[in-house]
Amino acid sequence: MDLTFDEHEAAFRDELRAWLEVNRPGPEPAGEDARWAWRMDWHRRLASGRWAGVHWPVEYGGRGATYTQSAIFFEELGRAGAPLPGDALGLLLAGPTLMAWGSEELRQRLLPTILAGSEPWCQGFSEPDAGSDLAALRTKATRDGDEWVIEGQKVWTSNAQYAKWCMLIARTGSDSPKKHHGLTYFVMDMEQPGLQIRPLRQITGESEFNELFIEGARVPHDHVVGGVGNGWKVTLTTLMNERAGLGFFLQVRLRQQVDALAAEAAARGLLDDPRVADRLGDLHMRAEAIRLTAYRGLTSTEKHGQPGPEGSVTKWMWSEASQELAQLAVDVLGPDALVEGTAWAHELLRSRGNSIEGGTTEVLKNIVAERVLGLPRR
Amino acid sequence: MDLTFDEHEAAFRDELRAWLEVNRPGPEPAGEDARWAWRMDWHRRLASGRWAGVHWPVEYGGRGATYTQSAIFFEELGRAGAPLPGDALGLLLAGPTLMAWGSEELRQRLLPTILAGSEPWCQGFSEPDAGSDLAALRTKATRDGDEWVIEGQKVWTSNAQYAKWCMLIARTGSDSPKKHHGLTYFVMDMEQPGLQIRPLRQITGESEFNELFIEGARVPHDHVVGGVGNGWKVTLTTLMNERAGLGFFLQVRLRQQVDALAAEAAARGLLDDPRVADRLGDLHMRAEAIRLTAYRGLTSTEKHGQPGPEGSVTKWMWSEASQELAQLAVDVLGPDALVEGTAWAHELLRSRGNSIEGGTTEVLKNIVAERVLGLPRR
Amino acid sequence: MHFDFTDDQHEIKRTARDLLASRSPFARVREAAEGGERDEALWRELCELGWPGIAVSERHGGHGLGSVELGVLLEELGYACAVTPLLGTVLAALAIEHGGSDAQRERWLPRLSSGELTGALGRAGGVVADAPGAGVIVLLDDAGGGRLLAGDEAEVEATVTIDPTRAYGRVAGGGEPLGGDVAAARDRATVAVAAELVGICQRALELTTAYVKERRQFDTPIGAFQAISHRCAEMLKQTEQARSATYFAAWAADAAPERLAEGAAMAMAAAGDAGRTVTASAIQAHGGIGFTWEADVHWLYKRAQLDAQLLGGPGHQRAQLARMLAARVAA
Amino acid sequence: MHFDFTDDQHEIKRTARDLLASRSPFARVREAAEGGERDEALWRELCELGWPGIAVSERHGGHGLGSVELGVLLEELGYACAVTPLLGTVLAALAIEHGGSDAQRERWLPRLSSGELTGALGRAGGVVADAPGAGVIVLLDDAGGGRLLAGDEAEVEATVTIDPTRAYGRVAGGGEPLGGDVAAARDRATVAVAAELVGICQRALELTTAYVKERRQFDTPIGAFQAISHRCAEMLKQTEQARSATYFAAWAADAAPERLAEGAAMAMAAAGDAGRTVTASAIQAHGGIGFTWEADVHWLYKRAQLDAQLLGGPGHQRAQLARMLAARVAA
Repeated sequence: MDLTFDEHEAAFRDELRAWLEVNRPGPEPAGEDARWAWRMDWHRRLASGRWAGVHWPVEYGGRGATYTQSAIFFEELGRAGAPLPGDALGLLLAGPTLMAWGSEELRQRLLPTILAGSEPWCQGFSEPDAGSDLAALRTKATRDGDEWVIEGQKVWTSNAQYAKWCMLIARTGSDSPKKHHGLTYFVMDMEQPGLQIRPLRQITGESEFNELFIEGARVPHDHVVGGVGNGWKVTLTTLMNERAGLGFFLQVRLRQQVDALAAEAAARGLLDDPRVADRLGDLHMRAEAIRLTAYRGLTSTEKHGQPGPEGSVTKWMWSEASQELAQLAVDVLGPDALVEGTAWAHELLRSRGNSIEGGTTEVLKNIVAERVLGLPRR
Repeated sequence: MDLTFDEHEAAFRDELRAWLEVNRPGPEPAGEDARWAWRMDWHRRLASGRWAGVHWPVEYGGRGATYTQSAIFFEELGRAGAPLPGDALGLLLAGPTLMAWGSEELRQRLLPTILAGSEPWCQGFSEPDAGSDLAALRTKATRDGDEWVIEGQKVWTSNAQYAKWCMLIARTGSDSPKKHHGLTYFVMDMEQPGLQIRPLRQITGESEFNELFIEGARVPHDHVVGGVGNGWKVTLTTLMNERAGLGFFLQVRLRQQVDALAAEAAARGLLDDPRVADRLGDLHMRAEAIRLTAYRGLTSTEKHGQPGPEGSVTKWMWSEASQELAQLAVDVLGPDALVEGTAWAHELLRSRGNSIEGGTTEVLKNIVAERVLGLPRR
Repeated sequence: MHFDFTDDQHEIKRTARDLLASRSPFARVREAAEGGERDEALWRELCELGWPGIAVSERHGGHGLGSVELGVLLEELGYACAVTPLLGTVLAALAIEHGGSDAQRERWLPRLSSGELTGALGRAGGVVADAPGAGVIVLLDDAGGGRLLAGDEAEVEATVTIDPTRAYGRVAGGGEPLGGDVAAARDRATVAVAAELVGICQRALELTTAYVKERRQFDTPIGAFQAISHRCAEMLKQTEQARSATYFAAWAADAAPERLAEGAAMAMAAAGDAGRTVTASAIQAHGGIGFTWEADVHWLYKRAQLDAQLLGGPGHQRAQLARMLAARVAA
Repeated sequence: MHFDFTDDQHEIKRTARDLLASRSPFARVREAAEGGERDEALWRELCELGWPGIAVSERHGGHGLGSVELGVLLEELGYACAVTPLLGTVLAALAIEHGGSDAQRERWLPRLSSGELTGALGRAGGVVADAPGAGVIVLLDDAGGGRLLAGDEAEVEATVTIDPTRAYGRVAGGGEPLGGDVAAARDRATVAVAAELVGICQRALELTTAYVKERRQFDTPIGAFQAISHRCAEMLKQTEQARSATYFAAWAADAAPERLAEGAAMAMAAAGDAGRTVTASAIQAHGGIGFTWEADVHWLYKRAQLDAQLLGGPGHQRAQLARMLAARVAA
């Protein structure tokens, strides 16, 4: 057991920190389009320093970073208060999926643009009637010569309005909605007629997500990834990559928020209230435990190719802690923390989504019960 | 809305209080047999004052008390620190069931003895493989001339070693264990060969309950209650009576325990600790809310014949509060509250059963979901 | 002992429910909230029906009913999440009726009961519900004092909170002391807010129950999964606990004032927490949909967050309760 | 970064698990606990294997391994709920090794490592684990001091607690001050107790998981109901949280002493709560059976309740953590 970074990890971290010292994303602008431009600028800045796709193999322009280095990358980004690269979906999901399943041609064509941040991605998995249940997907792809014609609807499609490409999963075979087979994974060009994007407004008032209506969109056959009918397996690759590094970024944010609330409470003399101290002490411990648990998962992944039991609980732990922290802020700061435009008011609302997106807590508990504990399914 | 007792209720309460002033059960003795004798003495003392079976109709020797008066009876008993009458099972369960379903002969023969506390009862419903699922009962009754022969096993049978009679439910028809029909309700004499009683030791070290092994026990046909094959309906009558008044007794105990802990905390200067105050303030509110909710249920029962949504949550609320209170006592008093023989140490262990006996919290939640909220069953 | 509404009270409840269902469905709430304006037509109608004066004495132009009847209306207000200045107006009227001087009552109550003026009440230095535009504002301070400001002598800075279904503001200005029993004013106001929270809980529970019966996943209505159905049961339990405590407190305000202080603290301790957790639970049970602006549960969540903080949060109330408990066991 | 045991540590864990599984199954725990005696045969065997001295330096007759290895053994001790004086003995040795003077080390450590003497450690005035019969007892006081009492100068009053799998006692007598870093002694002892709690949680989780796969209700294994399966998932989450914090603290004790104080507080804050709730949850998931003496989960619940209180409960630890957090944000 060694919870210090080894020399390669420390060197990686120090180089990144030094780079982040002189390369700052600048303040986050207001307005959605401006924020997107700012994040894509940041993506390109990272790329210019070879800090986009650090976990990508060297042959594809990455640094071949280990899992731990990749975690360090996200931790440091968070620590520096920098945002994720604009096309994180491309770097974290589309890229690795293409490397695993894409044709040589697709990889040659697309991977460099992902790294460069020139052709951003969105993800077309969820559908209105298939929240956690991919087997219930209904979007349909029909072969038409060298092309596929797509009809259907996707939802929770973040960045759809900015994306050049979409990781799309659609039904190409068996009509039975119970079947996992019969699904195919496509790379769909977003710049075409037959697509309508409608922003989905959240309870925060922002629109991070969209609905995507697909009416006769076309995808060339050579944009199928992993073979027709093999979409379920390909999708699993994407989903397995989903939480890999991101957790470290979110965990650092939580850590910073705990510190921020402690500072605000201290400034108001409220840390002397044992009730406040009790709840903050608890959240302090939980924030640290999430980081430690995430690192245990990393070690396990490095040793066994997959995380142990601990790997499935960090996101759940994080979403709970983030929600309790926001409520504690309201209890500590009173209605001041409910004023629109303040960080805590935003967090109070935004954190309600934390236990829903990326797998609801209910689904995560099912996964723990069935896959980790081996309990029977009904 | 009138949350004061009306003149009949107040008069009832005052008469009872006056009686309890001069009639005390005396201190609870150590040892199981002595405690049973003490509680049966108390039963007979109550009977001598016409305070056993207050909710029974006057024709059967009761006072024909209203629901509210009956609640007052249990509240006052709890408030006086008196135990329940020894044969509470007879008074609360067997008696009302016989009144509703028993033959004239059985009623004539048995009801007076219940009231007098001369022939106590036990309840033979649960079986090892049929915890919350009465449909899975396996104990079998086979007709043999004018008698039934019983084979099977019951569990959680409190007072079996002292009881003269057992409310027994057994399978007389269809072999399918999924069927609610095919069950019959018997009054079984416990003084016969073919019965073996084994005490079931609890985590407290006490044995409030028993296992009952039945091998060829005999029940005359005229001890069938409600007709052969009608046991399911008869049992529901018994179960509906189960929590009626008892809740008020338990609720008063909780109230007294909250006060006791507050006094102990105050004596140690710990009520000034805002964390302790916060948790005690919470439990104070919850203890009151349980009482209020129970009274809302009573009013509803008096008006509509059954309690509203609130009726199904008081036992659940009580078991949670009782467990949290015991844990708070340990947190407040430290290891002192973990010393064997102290009231809090006993409560810490005993209260774990509160969310299991009389319907596990899981089953109560199912009932709320399905019967109150009308949610679908899987 | 009769722990239920009288027939008259049930009738008031039914009428209020029906009226708000037809006048203020969520579509209307949304429209008003998004427009940043209150629902003037609805407010006029409520005034004509005499809602603002329901608990004001008849000699001051009200109906002379009690806190129970007022609670019934506020519960329905919360249930509908209606966008009116009713809450602030009745809170101010309650405070003046029970905590004001004779002169203050005569000056303000008739116009508050008729709705000619709207009112507001809140903590000094805090965010005050319905302060913008109020004709009279009552500010309570933590030391147990209270003062009354005419609208034109109050400086109100409108404050946009996460709850756009109500106008909030911070209030500065001197005013005059409340001439009567300020503690009674505060306690009654607390019970009134708790009543709104009970209605919010009830609506969140009903919306959720209806949704999970319809919404299917894995070929099953999600309400059949215990992860969801037990969540709903928990929501019901918390709602009923808050309801019991709040109804008791409203009854105490009318019939047993010596128990009002404890009742008010219990009501807000229960309803403040229930309001926040039941509505958060509603969002979770709705899944992704619950996180969208289009679903209506967020209005309830947002208002519950504000309500729970307006007059001292659940933590404050529990501390009060512990103090009362300590006094009791010391006696 | 390598957040897992080394191969050697895994091997120690496996060996300890196997040994205790064969020597101290629950039937043996029950026998010893019901007889009110410790398992002498097992204790002799553990002494021969050198368990008491695993973290004692070699110059004092120990194995010279660290807190991580000690934690591994204690985790298995908790997992088995074995009835030996190992905990008290290693806590005393830890305290003397890290908080004692040279003279104290030389006098006591060799006989503690060999098991010739047993030890005990606890809070002054409190209930001290393994105090009856101990040859040396360390008492820590709330002011940050500590003292050491030879068994024959300590007056030990045996105390029967709800946990019959261990001997407890109250200790009076003077003794001499611990000559070294008492805070380090307390922190290491805290981490050691947390390690036992992690093992208790793990066993409770495994017993429960196995039970709910077998036990059927309504024709289905009850582990298929989300009410049960999600409870088990929650148990796992709490166990893993406690494990992460505890392993970190043990590592810090060996390799990063400047982080030990925070680590120890985190470990007990997490493990103290987890130990109590996970074992309570195990009882609940077992239903009626879980409430009986025959089921084994109660041993775990009872020991967890004591462990969580021995050296300052979770609430105390959270208060410490808040103090550290305040210092950090002030810096």
